[in-house]
Amino acid sequence: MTLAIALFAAAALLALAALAVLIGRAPAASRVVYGASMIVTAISLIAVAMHLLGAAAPMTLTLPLGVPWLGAHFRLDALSAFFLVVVDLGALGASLFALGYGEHETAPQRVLPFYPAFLAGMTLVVIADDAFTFLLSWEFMSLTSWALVMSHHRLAENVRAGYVYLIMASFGTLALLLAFGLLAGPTGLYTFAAMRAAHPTALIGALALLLALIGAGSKAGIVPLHVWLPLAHPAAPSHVSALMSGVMTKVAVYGFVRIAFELVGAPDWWWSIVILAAGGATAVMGVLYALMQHDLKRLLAYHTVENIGIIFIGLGLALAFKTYGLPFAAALALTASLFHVLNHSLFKSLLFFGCGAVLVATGERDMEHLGGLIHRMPQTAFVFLVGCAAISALPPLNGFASEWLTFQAILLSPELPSWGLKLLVPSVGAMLALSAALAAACFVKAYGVTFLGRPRTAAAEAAKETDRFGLAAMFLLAALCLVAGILPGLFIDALAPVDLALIGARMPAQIGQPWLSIVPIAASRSSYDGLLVFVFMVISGSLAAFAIHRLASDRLRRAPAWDCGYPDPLPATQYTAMSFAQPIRRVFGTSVFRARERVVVPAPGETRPAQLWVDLHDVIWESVYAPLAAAVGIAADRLNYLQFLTIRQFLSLVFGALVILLVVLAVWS
Amino acid sequence: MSRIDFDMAHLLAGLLVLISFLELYQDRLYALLNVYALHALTLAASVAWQAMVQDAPHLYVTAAIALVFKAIVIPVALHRIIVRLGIHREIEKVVGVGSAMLAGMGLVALSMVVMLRVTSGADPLAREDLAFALSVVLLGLLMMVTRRNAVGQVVGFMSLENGLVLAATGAKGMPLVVEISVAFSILIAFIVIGIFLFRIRERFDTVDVQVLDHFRGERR
Amino acid sequence: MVLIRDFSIQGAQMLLVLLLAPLFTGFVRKVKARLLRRQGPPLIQPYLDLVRLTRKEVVLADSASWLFRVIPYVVFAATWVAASLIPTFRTDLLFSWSADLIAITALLGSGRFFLALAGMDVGTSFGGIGSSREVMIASLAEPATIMIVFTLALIAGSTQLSTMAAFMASPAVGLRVSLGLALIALVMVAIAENGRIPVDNPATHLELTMVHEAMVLEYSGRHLALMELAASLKLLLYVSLIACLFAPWGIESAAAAVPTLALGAAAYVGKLAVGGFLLAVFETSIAKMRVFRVPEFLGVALMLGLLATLLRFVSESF
Amino acid sequence: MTFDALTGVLLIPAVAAALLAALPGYRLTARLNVAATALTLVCALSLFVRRPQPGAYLIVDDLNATFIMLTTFVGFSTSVFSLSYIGHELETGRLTLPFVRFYHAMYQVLMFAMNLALVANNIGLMWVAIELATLTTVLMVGIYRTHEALEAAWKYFILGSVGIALALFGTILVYMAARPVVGEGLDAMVWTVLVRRAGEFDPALLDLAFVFLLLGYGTKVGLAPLHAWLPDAHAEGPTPISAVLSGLLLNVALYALLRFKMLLAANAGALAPGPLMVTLGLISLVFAAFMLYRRRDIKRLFAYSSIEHMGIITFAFGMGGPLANFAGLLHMTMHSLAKSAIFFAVGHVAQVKGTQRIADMGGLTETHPTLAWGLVLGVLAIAGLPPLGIFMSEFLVVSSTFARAPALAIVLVFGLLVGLAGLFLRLNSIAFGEPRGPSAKAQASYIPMFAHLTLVLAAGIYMPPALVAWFQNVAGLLG
Repeated sequence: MTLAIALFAAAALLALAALAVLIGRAPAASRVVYGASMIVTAISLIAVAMHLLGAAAPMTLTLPLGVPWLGAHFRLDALSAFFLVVVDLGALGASLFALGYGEHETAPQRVLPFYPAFLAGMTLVVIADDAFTFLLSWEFMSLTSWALVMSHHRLAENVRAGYVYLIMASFGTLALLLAFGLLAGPTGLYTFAAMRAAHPTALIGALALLLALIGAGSKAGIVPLHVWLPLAHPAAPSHVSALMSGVMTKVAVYGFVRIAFELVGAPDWWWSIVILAAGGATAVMGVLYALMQHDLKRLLAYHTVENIGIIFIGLGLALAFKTYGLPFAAALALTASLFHVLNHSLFKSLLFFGCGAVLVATGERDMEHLGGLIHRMPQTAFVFLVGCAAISALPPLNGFASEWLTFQAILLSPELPSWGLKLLVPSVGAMLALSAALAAACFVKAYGVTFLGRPRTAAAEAAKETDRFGLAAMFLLAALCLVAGILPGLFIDALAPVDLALIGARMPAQIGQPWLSIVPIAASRSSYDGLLVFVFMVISGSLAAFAIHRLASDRLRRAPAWDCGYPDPLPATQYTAMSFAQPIRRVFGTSVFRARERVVVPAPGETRPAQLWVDLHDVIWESVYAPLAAAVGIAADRLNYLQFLTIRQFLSLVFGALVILLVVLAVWS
Repeated sequence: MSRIDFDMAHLLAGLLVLISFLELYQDRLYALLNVYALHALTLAASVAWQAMVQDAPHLYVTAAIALVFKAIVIPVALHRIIVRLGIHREIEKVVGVGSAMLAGMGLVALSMVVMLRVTSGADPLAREDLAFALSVVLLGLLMMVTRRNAVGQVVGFMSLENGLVLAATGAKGMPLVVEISVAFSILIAFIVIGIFLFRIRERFDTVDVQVLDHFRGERR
Repeated sequence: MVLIRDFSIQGAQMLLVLLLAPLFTGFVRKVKARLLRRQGPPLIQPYLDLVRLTRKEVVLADSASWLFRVIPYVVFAATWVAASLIPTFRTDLLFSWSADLIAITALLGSGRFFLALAGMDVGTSFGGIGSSREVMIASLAEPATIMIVFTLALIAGSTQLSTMAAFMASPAVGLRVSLGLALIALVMVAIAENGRIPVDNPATHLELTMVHEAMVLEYSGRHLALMELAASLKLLLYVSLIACLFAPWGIESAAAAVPTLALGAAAYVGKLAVGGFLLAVFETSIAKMRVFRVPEFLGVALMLGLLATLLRFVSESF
Repeated sequence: MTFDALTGVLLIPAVAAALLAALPGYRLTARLNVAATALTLVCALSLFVRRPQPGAYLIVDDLNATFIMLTTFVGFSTSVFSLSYIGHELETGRLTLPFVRFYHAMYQVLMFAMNLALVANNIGLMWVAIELATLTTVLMVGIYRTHEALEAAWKYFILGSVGIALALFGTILVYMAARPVVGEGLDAMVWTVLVRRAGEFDPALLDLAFVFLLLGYGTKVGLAPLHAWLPDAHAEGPTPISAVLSGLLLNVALYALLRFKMLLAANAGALAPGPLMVTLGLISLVFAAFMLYRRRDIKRLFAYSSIEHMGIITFAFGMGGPLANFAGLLHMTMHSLAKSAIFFAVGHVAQVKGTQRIADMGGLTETHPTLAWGLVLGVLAIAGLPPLGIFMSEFLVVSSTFARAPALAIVLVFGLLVGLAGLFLRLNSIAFGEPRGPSAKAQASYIPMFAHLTLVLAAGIYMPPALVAWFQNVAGLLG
């Protein structure tokens, strides 16, 4: 039933896309499309959430589509249900936000048809149950999002972004295709059911796992396959950026979980090392990249990379625990990372919506041209602050809850017998902590430069608060962030069926715990109660406020800033994003980005200003992708000479081919 | 079939290969044309002989075509063209005569080796004939790729095609031989006329193929 | 009945830290002054400052936003909650399980997050300096803290402070390399986090060197008072953290009777005195370092923490 | 003899050719052209219902019925497209009436030749038919009489003739191989007889024959390094012919190859034809993929993509096995439809922009949305992106190959990726970015293009069981 609803939702969205093609230019189109997709996703969300909470049995369905003798298999089990919830939640929020935001779209006919199709694609991926349907939906998802990235195609950078994106997406799909080819075997057993039943050899499983890591990782944004992400996500309209960053990357995670935990059988332990290392590197590199950005959307995109790293750390741990038969630890790690999946989708969507609001209000994405927005857009500023706090893993919000669980999982790793993991896991833990701290730093920068301080441009000066739909969407997500932060137990229990399905064990039930606190293993070992912490803070804060205002003064006078006696009216004297990042750039950037600062101080008496240049190098791009592109270019140039031969030379090609074949024939026997 | 038939066919086929070498050797257009005429003549003889020994009268038609069309009409026509277009008379080669000859030897050897793999289940006549025919074909191709002038290449193509006809006629009782030889004659006529047409339309000031395709698809 | 008693204990704890914090700050100042052959302010000077500040009116910069006014309360609340969860004279406080050591670290982190935002809010260059340096320091100090927490948690088999303290008090601990490393690292972190010499100097307004003071530069009146109080709470918190982890003697368990509790409280005060004295001595005997030496300083702490953790992972006996 | 569908398939084009050659004017003849192709299509359809007994010269079996179906259909839709295309050419004066008459006649001759090649049960006849098809296309390629067109035609002609010659030699060798077994005369060239007795043939001769046939017909298929004629012929001829070349003639040549592959497959002693085809296929794929990057002429671009896809198809058939063969057939069908659709779009694009230089067109989705999105859709299709049909065939090819020969699959995937990148590098500058070039309204016939694309889309999502059974049966035949 639920599965049918989900399928109907997908079908309805596709129909909506077809409709949007026809009415794309009509003025009311955006309201219709976004409203309809909101309703559809809401319905699907309710149904699927009930399915997940009710821990209902997996349901399957086969349609006579796709590969003829195979049919299109669909399956809704706990894992699919959970990710479908993530998808629908994100889609719901995005559609709600877009009800207002879509009005400002300059080329709606390029967005409206693809938006519902994109949603449908993501929905189908998570319920697909055979390799073909999965890949079809997967690539369809990429394709529609590519079209959305290209929606503002007049900007050369967007076209480039779309180009890189499409290539990386196809690369990932081909990698997955190879993985499935391995698992399906020469006879082509493409259904997941058959793959589950078949137990591939360790080597096959390992290869498939690696290919899945590459394929799903390139879509999720694992370093060094992340290059498309910071290009493509900013290029799309903001509500689509939110979906791509907050939801699509999670669908990629789904793909990886599905393959790694279900289909590849039992791979060797050291593959979890690969995943852990990749996750750790991704987390740290992502946040370091983010710190160097001053384009708000790009910064957020890089933070998606970071969070994907955190998620993959959890998955790697889970896999390690699983292969060593530590089911409860595995359940903890898996829960942590899946919970982070949900959390990240919540606050990342929220933050991208905030970006969209700022973009609409000021037409600016560059933080250096913003500032002081908290005065003009107080509500947006408030929810954006909530998002920042959540993504910076500050209690009592949800980001911290999932990271805390991940730490707890790491603390269980001494039980692992293998030395490699013993040595790796603590370092990964350090990376995790480092990335969390740097993320906080980065969002102090993002929020401080964008919303605080004084406006740096007239556009920022004239900003207006965003529309009610946008605010509704953002407040909804912010509220969810808080709820997930102070009542994590509910979500952990909701994830129990997934653990049972994938690992065969689950975390202890959290609902029964006193004061609604969460206890991963045992009360004596560790526990955390977001609710209580929240209440404490509220009480003590208001207590202090009350006491002071009552007993002491509550007088207040406005005056120019003090600033050690040198207040400067020019907004230019504020700290910019680049200058804010300077200390961290000095500490990390010099090695990671070969960051160099060149200062030109004019001689005394000269009137020209002193100048400071900062050179940053995207090392990964320069060391991996640029050479590749160059190589292809060279090969193309070399081969291109073959277009310009004379007839005689072409004939000699034929002649040569003939002679070679004859020689082959002669020496065959 | 009797010994003499076999030897005769064999001799003519071998002769054809030899003449192919002669063509490869020429460096004046007129001489090349004459040698080609000889080539066609030999072919005609060989075909006629096959017609006799296989008592397949329709092969006489092929022989006649070879004689009239290839040995007389085409060379004369090409002769005319050379005069009309005032093509410089010597043949520009890509590789020297010596190396061309060596390559030719290699090709003949290759065709022999390839054919020797054929079990003698197929009757020896066919086998030997095929070996020669293959050599002729390969030599013709070699000539096409080592000559720069269009005329030279056409001659190469024609001797290649002679090899085909040799093979076809050698294949005892093969149907459609006549049709095929006719079709090929038409093809050759097309080529010759093509060269001629280009001149008449004054598209190319010479039929030197290189000039003909100095514009190769896309300008760089 | 028991619940009420526990409540009262928890409340006592909260009040205790709140009251002790300024005194401790004053004590450290006094000792430093003495070491410098100065008379120094009286011990209760911090209280007087706080009272004076709260009575004064707030002078708010024109460009300050609502956030700027909320932040002092947030920072204070976060720090206070964190401080009140650290066992001082009695383990398993009523709410100790509501946040383990990781959560406490994160609580302090959120305090710092908002503090840094406050620095950015008015839009002055000094605030920016302070915030950017603060987050730079934090970005190294926090991982170091987490590593230390890992080490201790692996030794004690728990991240739960009460349990840890209890375990540390028990003879099962013994002398361990990793413990030593963790202690050194924790002290370094504590110095950095509280902006003491050599990392920062709470007593100056030298724009080139200041970090914490730069962030609160625009604050005045009651807001400043809260900030100061939060700062001293934080200092007290770290000292009592070190105390309860590395010198857990005298911390009584739940069942203890009131007199023993009093004894525990006394022991706690004694520890504070020792800690404050050591801090003062350390500060007077060392010079402030350049800002960009700080990362190296904290890098060492991080490395020590990681090393300690690795040792734990490699073998139980370390 | 009684008139049956088979003779219809051959007779209608022949008669139509004669008529069109005789009739003057444009309107009438163009419509007559359409009518004739439509009739042929009907006859071809009826072949599914009633199928004549194979004779000594003609045959219809599952294999070539598929091809005939495809050929007549694309032939029909292309004639519809050329209706508007040639009209525009007349207006702009690129073509004059006599040439149009010639063009229509040749079009029908080409149809005749291709159908003949497909239904021929006699390898000699098949050879003749393919030669005829080549010659007609040569004439059509040169029809614009521009320097470039003539040069392209000449190149095509020379290379094609050599190919023909090689193919003939191969055919003769097959006869030689068959003669001792089957006996002299016609039987030794009759396809059905050959395939029945192939087991007893002399393997060495068969090997040799296949080498020549592979090169000979491979030239027509456009496999690298025998491809040289293909890009220029596509680029310089009238676009309908480019569509027919890419969509049909290449298939017909491939069909011939397949026939002989079956012959070799039937003989135990002969070397497996698979490896040769696989090698040539991969070479073509990778080579063409790299050639896409430096293309400046839009039609040449897609000509090279045809080479690439022919490479994939040849590879698939070379791999053999039910999955790969099925994929190969599917890929061939989808490619014919998609590529001809693309050429329909490209033809109109080139007409409205007045050029074929990619540099002079841009932002097409802004100026001509319908046309441009059609083109984009087509490119997505041939790039193997879902939910279009080629995705399925590529899925089957790659996945089935990887389990059998990982190394080959890696090369294949590499080629696919490089090709996709090259294709979109060009598409971006055609369809997106700031509009360039004239933006006059296009009087285009969108029906054929979107009809093809719809079919491709449908096949990617749902294939009717009948068709599937059909394909599977054929795949089984191919072994």
